[in-house]
Amino acid sequence: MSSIGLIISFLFIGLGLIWLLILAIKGREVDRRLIFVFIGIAVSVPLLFKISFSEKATPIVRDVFYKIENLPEGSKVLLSYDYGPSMAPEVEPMSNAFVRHALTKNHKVYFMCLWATGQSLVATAIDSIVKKEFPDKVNGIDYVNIGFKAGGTGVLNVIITDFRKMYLTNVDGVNLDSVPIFNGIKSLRDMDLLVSIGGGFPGVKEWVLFAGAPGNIPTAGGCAAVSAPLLYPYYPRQLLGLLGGIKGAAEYESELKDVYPDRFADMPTPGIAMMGPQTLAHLVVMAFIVIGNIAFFVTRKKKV
Amino acid sequence: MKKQVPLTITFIVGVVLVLSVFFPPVETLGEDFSLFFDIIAVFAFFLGGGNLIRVHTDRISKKKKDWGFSMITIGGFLIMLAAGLFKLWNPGDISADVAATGSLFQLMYDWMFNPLGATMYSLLAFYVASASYRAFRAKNRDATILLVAAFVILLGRTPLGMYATEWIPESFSLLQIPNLAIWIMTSPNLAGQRAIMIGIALGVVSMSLRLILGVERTHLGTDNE
Amino acid sequence: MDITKRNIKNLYCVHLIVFLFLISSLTVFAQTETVAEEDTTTIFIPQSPISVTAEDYKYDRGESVVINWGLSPDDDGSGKVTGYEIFRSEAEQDDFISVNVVAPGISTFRDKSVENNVEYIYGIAALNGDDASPMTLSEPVLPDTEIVNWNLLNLFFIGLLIAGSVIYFIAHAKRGKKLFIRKIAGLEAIDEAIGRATEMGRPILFIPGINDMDDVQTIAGITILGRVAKVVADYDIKINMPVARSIVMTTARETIKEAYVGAGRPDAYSDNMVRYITDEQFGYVAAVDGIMVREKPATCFYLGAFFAESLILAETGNSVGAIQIAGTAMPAQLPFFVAACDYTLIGEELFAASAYLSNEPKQLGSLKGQDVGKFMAMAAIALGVISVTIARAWGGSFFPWLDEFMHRLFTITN
Amino acid sequence: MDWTTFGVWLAAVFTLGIISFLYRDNIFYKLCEAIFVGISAGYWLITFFWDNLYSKFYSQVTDPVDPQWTPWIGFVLGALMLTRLFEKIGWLSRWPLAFIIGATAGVYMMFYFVSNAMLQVSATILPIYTGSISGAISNLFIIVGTFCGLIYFFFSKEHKGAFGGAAKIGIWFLMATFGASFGYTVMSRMSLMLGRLDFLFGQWLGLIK
Repeated sequence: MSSIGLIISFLFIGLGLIWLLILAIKGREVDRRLIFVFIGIAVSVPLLFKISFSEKATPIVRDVFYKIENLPEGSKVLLSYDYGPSMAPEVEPMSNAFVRHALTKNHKVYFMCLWATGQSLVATAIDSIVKKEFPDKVNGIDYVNIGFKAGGTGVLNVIITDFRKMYLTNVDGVNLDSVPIFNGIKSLRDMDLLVSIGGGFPGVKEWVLFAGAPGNIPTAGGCAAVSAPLLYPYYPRQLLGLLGGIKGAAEYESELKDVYPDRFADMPTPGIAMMGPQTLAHLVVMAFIVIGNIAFFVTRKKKV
Repeated sequence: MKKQVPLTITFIVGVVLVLSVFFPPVETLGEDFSLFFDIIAVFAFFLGGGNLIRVHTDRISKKKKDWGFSMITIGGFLIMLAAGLFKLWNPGDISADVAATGSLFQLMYDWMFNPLGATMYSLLAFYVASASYRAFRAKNRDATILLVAAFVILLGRTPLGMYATEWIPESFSLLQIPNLAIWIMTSPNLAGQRAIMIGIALGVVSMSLRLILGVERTHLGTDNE
Repeated sequence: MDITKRNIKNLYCVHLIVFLFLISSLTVFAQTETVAEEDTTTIFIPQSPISVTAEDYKYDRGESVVINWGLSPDDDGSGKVTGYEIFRSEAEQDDFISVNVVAPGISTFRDKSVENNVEYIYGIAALNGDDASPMTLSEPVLPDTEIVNWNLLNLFFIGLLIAGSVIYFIAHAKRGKKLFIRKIAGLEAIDEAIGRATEMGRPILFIPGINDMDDVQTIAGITILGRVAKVVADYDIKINMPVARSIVMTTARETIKEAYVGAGRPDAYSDNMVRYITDEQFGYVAAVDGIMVREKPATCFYLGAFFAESLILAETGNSVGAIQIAGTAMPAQLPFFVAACDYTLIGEELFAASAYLSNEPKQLGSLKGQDVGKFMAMAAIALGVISVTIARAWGGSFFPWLDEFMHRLFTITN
Repeated sequence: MDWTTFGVWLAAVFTLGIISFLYRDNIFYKLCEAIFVGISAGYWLITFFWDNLYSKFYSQVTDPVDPQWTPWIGFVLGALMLTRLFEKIGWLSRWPLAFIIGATAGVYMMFYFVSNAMLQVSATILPIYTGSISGAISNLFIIVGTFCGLIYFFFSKEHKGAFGGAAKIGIWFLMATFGASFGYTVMSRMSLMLGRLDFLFGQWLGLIK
């Protein structure tokens, strides 16, 4: 289904663009409505036929991936869900990919959130991914959810010296001292990697400024596309890598599929799926820019 | 004379609000102003809404072109008004939230207002494409820079950028399209944004002073009515 | 039937409550047990902070208090102190509530949750995990309102310098000194654009943005309208101005009317030139798009505050073959106007436009004043960059001091 | 047909009606436009009425415990706005306008000066010596770009000679900024379209799940 759609759409769009190119070279004006038709097709066909393209992780995403990949088994990875439902479509694919990757590498995963709205999203992730896809992982031994505490940067200020000053128990009400995964864990400084997902406040930037940088703890992040340009300046020194928007999520997913082709053969990849129409649309826009320039140079030559 | 009083009001209010920043007891005057403005805006709406009704009833009564659509506009306006003022179909009583779930007001918002607005907004996807086809042409050096910056960023947003420049060795990794795109966003782009923002700030200061000092008075209209 | 159902439900509720009660008493038991267990392990209780001072924060409306303390002697970086807890009580009440917890090594905190003119006492305890030292108490403190915010002295002086230079050049111009102002392409094009509408016999469309009069960009748009309307009145061209805000409607009418009166043809003016559409962003855009394709204006002006609609308007205007002149101080929308319009006034140029078009010496003087402001900004950046670079590279004493000074100069405390 | 299905169909019809404008102006679009203008004007009047007049004025001044008097200032100014309806005293409507202009000028002047000028200047004070070549080059670009960009905005000096050259570089930076922001925004604009198509194909036609 997908491949037929791919062939049809490529054929259609490709031939159409070539036709437009010929028109342009002949110096004819291209009706803007033709451009609209192409964009319409480029966006709707991949949506209907679920066409996607394999992404290639860019360095800034690869740095996050191979950090998690190369940590020794059993390393401690903290995932902070700093977002709410409105940002979820863009960043949830990232957090899901992080969870899958970290648990596959048998890292110990510590869930928390600085946003109150993140609590239910952590719970969903644990129910729908951890419990379903990793049934052998045990709550309290392989992963733990310590939930939400109000205070934003204040929380970070405290847990960088002591978790227990802020969190007496995990979300199930069990004292942290009785949770095996917290044996020997005092503060954020005992973590091997901090990952914050979410681009609002508090978010990746606060994790860098109040936890990662002062504690010298490796920090990575994922955020919505609008906030990415504000975070790039921290890369690569304070922020070891960043997933920006749905594109970043798609790159991570494809890297995951490349490295673990068997394990994640059936993994849902919402990021890659959402990038399908985007990629095609971007290619069409770029093709139009190229055709526009050819048309421009051809007509200019003719005038001379 | 009819201009002197307004100019004095502008001067006094402007100076007071500029200085209020420096005096803690009155530092929230700006917030009070926005409250006043909100109330003034309601009164002004009677003029605007009145104008809307007048324009369309005029069209209907004179049977001008498309007068049928004017009837629809007025009809929509009145139905929405009634739905909101009398809280029609509202599950609660008159003190309930005007946009409570199930109220006619909310249903009209969900079924009509929202899809119309969202679709109008989404037309941008098409216009972005047609604008880039027309505008991004290497006509001169300025336009070429615009074109190249846009093209690099666009390329960086697709897998193509990575596939095409993967071969570039690590020591020149800045030239890989994704890195180049990040660099453009954080360096030249940032510089341009800053220049624009500082310029805007000075423009606003100068414009505000012209208004407060009454050098600029076009908006106050005419003396001789 | 219903009643029995409800009874059964009630019964369930009672069961549930009893059950919960049992469970909770069990947990209490369990907790006391844990505490008992912990008693057997060695507990380290850190020494109290040395001294605590609480002072009214300067300068505010009596809304905050600054607390400083000397670190506990055990807070030596070895981890024996895990933080400090700040407590507060109204004076003579001895009813301490916890305000916040800060990390070890920190010895200051600003409590922003106090009430004006209520006397408080603060207590600080050093923490080690769940255990805490006795509190060290402060003297009573009374948050108070200060008249002048001396923290903003830097803002006051820089502002005075820039506003002063604008005012100076406005005043200077009064004495009739001619000032050079460079050409601004977008403004030079206005006459040409209006002339085109005259030739073609088609209307001019003027959009003052979609914000209300409480946005200075809208005011800038209206002042440019004043100049445009003069030419329009002279040539007797049709001007069409759909607006999204009622106050903008009344102001624009006043402005156009003035232009027609000035041109000596008050009877040619009509209120119908400006009409209100709707406050809704995209509803307004839908209507303006309709007006464009039906009336096919020869010239479109977009001057004011714009959001996502910028490109929708500019592309539709382009499709009907209009000459388009845009201007906005919304940095996010400038790229779209630059791409789709013939001329774009970029940020500051929008605010300079009315002064430029008026050609009055006083107004042009203000532009010169603006330039002085820009020069000062550039000088500050240059000085700052030099000092911070030298301070980083070679150290010394003067440049780090200068760096610190520049940093302070441009930092707004509050 | 239940009400939700009716709502979905209504929304779908409106979606298609607006999209049809891309082809050309037509009766379908005119209908959507007329409805949109009417209901949205009504929507905003209602919102103004309840949020502004009712909550910010009426309930404030009639508060049984602590009645406020300041909202009356807004009320009086608003009432003056309506004098425009009467020819003889219409000039009084300039008073609230003068008030709005003065207050806007005052508030914006300080707001822009702090957030746009002071903060941006201090953010541009960056060290050229950072310990790494790439860091130094990036900072240099930011400083030079901001500098030249500001030179472009100079009004009272002719863009000639070295000054003109700097202004030219300033324009290049501005163009790079515009191109980059444009390119970066394309994706979010496309996702708006995706949202509508998702509604049409998924919720309305049920073609995708």
